[in-house]
Amino acid sequence: MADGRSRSVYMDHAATTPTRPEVVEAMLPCFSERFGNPSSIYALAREAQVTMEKARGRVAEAIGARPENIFFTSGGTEADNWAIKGVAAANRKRGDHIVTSSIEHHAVLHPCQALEKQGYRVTYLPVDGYGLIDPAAVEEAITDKTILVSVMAANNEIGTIQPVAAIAKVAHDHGVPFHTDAVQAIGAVPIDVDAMGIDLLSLSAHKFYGPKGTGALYIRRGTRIGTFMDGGAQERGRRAGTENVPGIVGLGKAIELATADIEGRNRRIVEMRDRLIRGILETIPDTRLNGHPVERLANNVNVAFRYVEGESILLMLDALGIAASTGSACTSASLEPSHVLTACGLPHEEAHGSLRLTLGHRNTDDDVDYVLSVLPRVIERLRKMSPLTPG
Amino acid sequence: MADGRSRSVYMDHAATTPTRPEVVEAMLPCFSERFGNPSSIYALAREAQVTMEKARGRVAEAIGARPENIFFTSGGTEADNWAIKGVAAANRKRGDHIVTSSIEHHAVLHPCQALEKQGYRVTYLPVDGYGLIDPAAVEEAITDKTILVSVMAANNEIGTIQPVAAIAKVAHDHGVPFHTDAVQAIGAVPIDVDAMGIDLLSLSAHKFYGPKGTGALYIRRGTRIGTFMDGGAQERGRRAGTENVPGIVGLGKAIELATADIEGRNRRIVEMRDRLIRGILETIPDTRLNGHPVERLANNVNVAFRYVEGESILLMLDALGIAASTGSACTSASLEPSHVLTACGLPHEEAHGSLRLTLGHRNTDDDVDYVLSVLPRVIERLRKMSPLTPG
Amino acid sequence: MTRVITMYSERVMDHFTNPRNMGEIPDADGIGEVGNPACGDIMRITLRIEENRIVDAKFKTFGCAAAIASSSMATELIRGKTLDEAWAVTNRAVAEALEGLPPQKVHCSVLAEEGIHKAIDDYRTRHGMPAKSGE
Amino acid sequence: MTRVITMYSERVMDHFTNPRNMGEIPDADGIGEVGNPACGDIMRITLRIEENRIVDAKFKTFGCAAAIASSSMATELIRGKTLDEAWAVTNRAVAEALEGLPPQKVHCSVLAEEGIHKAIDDYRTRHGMPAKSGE
Ligand SMILES: Cc1ncc(COP(=O)(O)O)c(C=O)c1O
Ligand SMILES: Cc1ncc(COP(=O)(O)O)c(C=O)c1O
Repeated sequence: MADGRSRSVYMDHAATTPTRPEVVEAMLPCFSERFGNPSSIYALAREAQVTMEKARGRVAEAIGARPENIFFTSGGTEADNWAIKGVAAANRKRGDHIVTSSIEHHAVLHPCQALEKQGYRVTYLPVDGYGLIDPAAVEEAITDKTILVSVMAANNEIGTIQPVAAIAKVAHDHGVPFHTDAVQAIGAVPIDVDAMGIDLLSLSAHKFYGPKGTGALYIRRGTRIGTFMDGGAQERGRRAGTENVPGIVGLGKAIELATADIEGRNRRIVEMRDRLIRGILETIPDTRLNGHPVERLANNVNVAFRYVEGESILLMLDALGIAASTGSACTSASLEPSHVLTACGLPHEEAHGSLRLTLGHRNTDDDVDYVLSVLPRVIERLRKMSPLTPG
Repeated sequence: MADGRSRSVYMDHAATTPTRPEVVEAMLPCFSERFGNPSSIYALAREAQVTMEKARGRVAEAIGARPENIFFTSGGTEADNWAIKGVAAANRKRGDHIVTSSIEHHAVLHPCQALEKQGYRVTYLPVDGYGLIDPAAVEEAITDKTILVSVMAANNEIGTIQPVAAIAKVAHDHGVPFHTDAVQAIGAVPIDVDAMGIDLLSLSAHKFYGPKGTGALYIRRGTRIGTFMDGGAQERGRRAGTENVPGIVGLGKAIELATADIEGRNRRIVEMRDRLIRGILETIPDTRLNGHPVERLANNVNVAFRYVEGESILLMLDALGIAASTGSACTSASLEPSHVLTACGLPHEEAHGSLRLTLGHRNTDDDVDYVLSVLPRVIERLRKMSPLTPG
Repeated sequence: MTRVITMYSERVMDHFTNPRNMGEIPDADGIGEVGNPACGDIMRITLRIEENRIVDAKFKTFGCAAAIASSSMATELIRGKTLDEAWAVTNRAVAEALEGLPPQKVHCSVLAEEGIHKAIDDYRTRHGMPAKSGE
Repeated sequence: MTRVITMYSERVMDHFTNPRNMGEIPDADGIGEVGNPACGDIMRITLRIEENRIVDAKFKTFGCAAAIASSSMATELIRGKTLDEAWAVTNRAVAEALEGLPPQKVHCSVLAEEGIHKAIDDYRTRHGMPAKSGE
């Protein structure tokens, strides 16, 4: 197979995105010039604080929140851990039950499992074949011991967008706070924490062209939640640790750019997505689309190819200069088939044979053409090798 | 008082340091070019992974550890939280008692207090007038329920360097693991985890000219410790969350530079420190040095001025272009006098009237002269205002 | 917490760097000392009173910028006022005149109010009047 | 985990991108299929055997790069060998010939060893000999 290294097509934007040059530029002065520790009281520190608060305002604006309810974290994982473990710890006397879904990111599932070991009970709601959670199932799962409902806004593997507002309403009808992991949704789906009834929301800068290692947790005023990181009085005493000022400034800039005119910015991406899906399904037999056909992230393509295994597809595509994924980046080395795809009802071997392509703003129509031109050959080649291929 | 804003002297390096240009340069390509998610398996991600592992090697080398025992975190606070809470959770069945000191950073003290609320018991060892912890007191405090001894390598406020190796030995003699918060020690004191008997060590890049928001926890092989951040399988499954690759690369570069020839690099700083201390004590009456005269960080000056209050000193110095601190940056807004100074036996009003100047590599002899020329006037002016000043 | 303290108003900074009425009136007619070194704030207000009116007021303060600015502003506010008018100067009035104080520094303006009250009461008791604080 | 998987040896990548002996021998003398689609690995080894010697070996594999490379290398290693010699080719030998496998991929080389054993046993039972695996 020809070495395509001269060509380079990045289609794994759900794993991470390149930091935009404007964002890097905004961060740069915070390293060596405006480098003060925001907790100090002299002018240099005040400067750092002011830039940081500006970023907080931008994050707040992007999700319809107030700045004082935004708390910066080291990323989506920390925000999820804080939300889940913090609510659990602060409400232990009130109850011991959490409702979440079976297709959450590990950053939600694993904290839930950690809580189970401490005696909490967790309901992992099933999804339908498209990966959708039924608000009625949330209703059924809630008991008088339920202290949190956590359902992601959009899934990182299959791109399915959940009916967050409806689920939040169910939670609130029972007096239960609602958390959403919006790590994949920011910049893709308009978010308004008030209109949607979100009490806690996790986000992560590197998923929308911001830097890695910075995220935020939105906490609605009055939500009972403990601290996760204890120490200094940063973040109004609720999240200790010297603030990652450059990262926070980058987050602010990135979220401002990502949430301005979401629909307009994504129009081209949706076109490319649909052309990819159509092209793949039309030219490659025994293939099906994973996730929802309509309630789907603008940039997500996820297809199951029968008879072949995902890692092999990835490595062959890599040899051709195409960067893609089989599931969430974190689990791409795992032997287990994706928990999301199996929850959607895929048989194990199809879950093993799934490919995720997630588009970004740097992608071009040429990139789409290129992928569509080489992918059939890759799949054909692997199918020829496979003992499962009929005939 | 003349506005000194034209002059700018940063003497708060214990709060944070400017990121070195070489470090920023090393980080830059990781934002927009080599931006891959290290957990993915294509070439771009492999590149990110290789740079990250190189940084891990540098951190390991700097403290005499093996790379596989270094785990990246979002800073010193996370490393401390992980060490304390992680060991407590993993050893609950073995015991419920922790020994630490009364002068630890809040990033250690507050996790300990959080554990106390969960039923753990914590001994906060006293210090002598110089801020030293007595290894014999550690010995006395240890019971058969003790699961961790945590004593900082060097104090952030008064700069006192603790007899870490002796304390570690006591802990080990009783089969108890030893953690040290070395956030202020890296680059100032040579560290060798094996020679010193350290089982867990926290460090933070922004204290040694690296970026904010990145740190590490060293975990000796075999140490019983739970996870703190649950989610993806990053850091060999022990610390979830997409890695802050630029930050990690910056940490690696910074620690390499900071730990090469520690004594040689600090010689000039020690000279400036001693000139400052001498100058202040000689020209300003009713003044005393806080912390140890010899077992002291190369860059730390901490003096108590009777009759005046610290914040006022800071703001007047700030007006003259001098950035300094009264204690740890995190608590400089607090009404409470510094817990470190009161633990050393200072009366409250002297604790309130203490000034910390911490030197850095950008400081010059001129900076020292300037501080020595304006500080007496500032103190005199405030003393004139003070009802405590005699006569 | 720190969010705000680094954002003293310009007026606070002005009164901190150029405090008005700093010092001590010799043989003052009323003296009020309030606060506690353990908390990091002590204020000493001295008054010159003529015909029930404050003709001069001075302060000495051990404390933070907010404490110094509050003392400075408080003495400004009461100069020329009758004792009743001066008594009515609240901590809020001091804080407002300073264009606001960070929440955790509001106690400095309270201290200033207390200092004035104590100094006036000192004058009153010296002149055989009952202390108003006890009312 | 991921640390290592992205660091396949050059030899693994070579056998993955240019697999040797890929395919299926028609009317093979011995056939071994091992693995399980749920685990993401299935290998099918087919052998042509003449006078107790493997004169041809082919594989078909559904699986990751390590599985494909292991099959490719295993068939290379047993071609031309007697049945006894081929039986003695261990998973370690396969992994070593590939210049090592990441820890979590070692099971792929185990699968290759099993596939060979199963194909030889298939030949043996067809020819009235007892299966060696059962020994
Ligand atoms: C849905 C979802 N939640 C959480 C995370 C974790 O975020 P981070 O990588 O910033 O820790 C990710 C991405 O890895 C994600 O896709
Ligand atoms: C001794 C000590 N420990 C821990 C910390 C916390 O580190 P970080 O600011 O990186 O969270 C600091 C600095 O703030 C410190 O000086």
